[in-house]
Amino acid sequence: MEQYFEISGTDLQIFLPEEVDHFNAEQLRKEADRILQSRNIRRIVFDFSRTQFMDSSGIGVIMGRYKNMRFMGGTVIAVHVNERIRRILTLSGVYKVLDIYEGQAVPSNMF
Amino acid sequence: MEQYFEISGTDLQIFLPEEVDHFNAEQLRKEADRILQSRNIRRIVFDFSRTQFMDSSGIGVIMGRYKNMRFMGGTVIAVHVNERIRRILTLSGVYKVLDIYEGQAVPSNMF
Amino acid sequence: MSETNEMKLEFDSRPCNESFARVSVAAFMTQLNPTLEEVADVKTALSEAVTNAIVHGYENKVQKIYIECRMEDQELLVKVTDYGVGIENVELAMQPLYTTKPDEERSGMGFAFMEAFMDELSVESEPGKGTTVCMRKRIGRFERK
Amino acid sequence: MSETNEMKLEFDSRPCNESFARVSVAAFMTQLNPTLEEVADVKTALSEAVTNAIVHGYENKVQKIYIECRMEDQELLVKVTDYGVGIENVELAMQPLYTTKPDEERSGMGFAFMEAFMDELSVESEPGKGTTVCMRKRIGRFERK
Ligand SMILES: Nc1ncnc2c1ncn2[C@@H]1O[C@H](COP(=O)(O)OP(=O)(O)O)[C@@H](O)[C@H]1O
Ligand SMILES: Nc1ncnc2c1ncn2[C@@H]1O[C@H](COP(=O)(O)OP(=O)(O)O)[C@@H](O)[C@H]1O
Repeated sequence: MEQYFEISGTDLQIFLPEEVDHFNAEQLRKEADRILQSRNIRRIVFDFSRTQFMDSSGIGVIMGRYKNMRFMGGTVIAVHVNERIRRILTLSGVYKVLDIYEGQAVPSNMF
Repeated sequence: MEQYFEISGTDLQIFLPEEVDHFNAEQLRKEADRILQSRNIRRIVFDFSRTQFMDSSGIGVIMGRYKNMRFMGGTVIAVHVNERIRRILTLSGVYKVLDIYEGQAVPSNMF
Repeated sequence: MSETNEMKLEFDSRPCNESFARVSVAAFMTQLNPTLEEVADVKTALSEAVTNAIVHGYENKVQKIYIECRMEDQELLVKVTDYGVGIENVELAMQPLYTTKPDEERSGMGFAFMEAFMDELSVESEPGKGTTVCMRKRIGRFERK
Repeated sequence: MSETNEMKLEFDSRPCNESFARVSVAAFMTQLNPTLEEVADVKTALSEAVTNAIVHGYENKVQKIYIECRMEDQELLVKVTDYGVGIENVELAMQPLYTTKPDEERSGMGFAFMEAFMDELSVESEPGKGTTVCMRKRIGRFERK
């Protein structure tokens, strides 16, 4: 799982797997929370560049991290989001709480 | 199926599909025999460049065409054969009756 | 090539089988010559139903999940059955965002996704007996060459 | 991730389902982390058994084929059953190049391929009752990281 996570400064970048389903979601969530507990993270960047499939279990992971981050005053964004994933994010309503980018996001240190 | 067959001179080139199984084999065989009956073909070139999978039904197609061709005094060869397909051809013994090339074959008019 | 075609699949309710179930149903439906979008829709809906059987129906214990697929003309029927705990109030369960397992980070969007990505959804359930989700989708609505 | 895992598949004996059956079994076995070569081996052996059920067992009539897969540790078990005409003399049938349907361009290499690509093959058959082909293969013989 190591290769799914990258920390730079206070950013945690999560490179989501090809398929984000219930099976993968559980592993992602555990590992993400381990990092969030041990490091000072101010922003989570969900990177969908290699994701072909996501179901509502993925929504659960995103919402769960969003709740943690908001609690700590941080933010969550989604990058490299294709048509399909955008539709899933829109249907589920999570687009209301996180910014979605088709390409790269603006670096957090620009804010 | 049209796109699987190409006639140049007295050569019939058969571009085998991605998967050569019983289902595809039946279609291939019908179309090949239609061409062999209506055209003057002296050589069949089975082109495996896009073939990922073949089972013994494919062996049946090749042997069937070989028998027709030998009857008419023609030949049969196989080109763009990868490791996997070569193993199948070897196991089945058809390598004894047809030449196998990893790349392109020598043009028939050079003989 | 054929008017009707059927398959049934039975497998252990392990999370590692979710992907296998999706691939099998996707492979089965290719005979209808679907668009990539249609395949993705069916995979998503199926994934929701299978996950529900694992998480809610069998509460993560390993038992059997049953999938039935049928195509008739251009319509695909997908049924997912578990013999697990069942649902008390189906209408309530189908409300978007309703979930009985927020602690496991279920989003409550499973049934909403099944409805969004399929043409028809019906749920039969009896507490203590189990649940069957039945979904239909017309494939290839638009003529392709 | 789990010691044993099982699935059963039941489908119409139509040639268009051959590819679907291969994909399903291949997807199921990915959990053993097989090499591409091992997946190709199993797909080929399975394809032979399923084709035999269609062509010989049911003589091209549409009935049901049953596949059972089980993995235990690093071993994959694949069973293919039809309730078709059965085989009079199994030993003879298993001889390479032996076929009762040369007119349909069967090569007589089906059982030979199953033997070549799997570690173990056994065939149970009763004339008028049907045939079960049972195959085993150890997956991941060589350590991979
Ligand atoms: N197969 C099932 N067996 C028992 N209960 C179920 C089943 N499927 C769904 N439910 C119930 O319906 C609720 C809503 O399901 P769903 O919309 O898929 O959301 P989620 O799975 O995220 O909870 C579940 O929380 C559960 O209480
Ligand atoms: N499922 C089956 N039901 C009945 N007969 C079978 C079955 N499978 C194999 N056979 C018999 O065994 C013979 C040899 O099978 P095989 O080695 O697969 O070669 P092929 O399928 O090319 O004939 C077949 O020709 C057939 O007579």
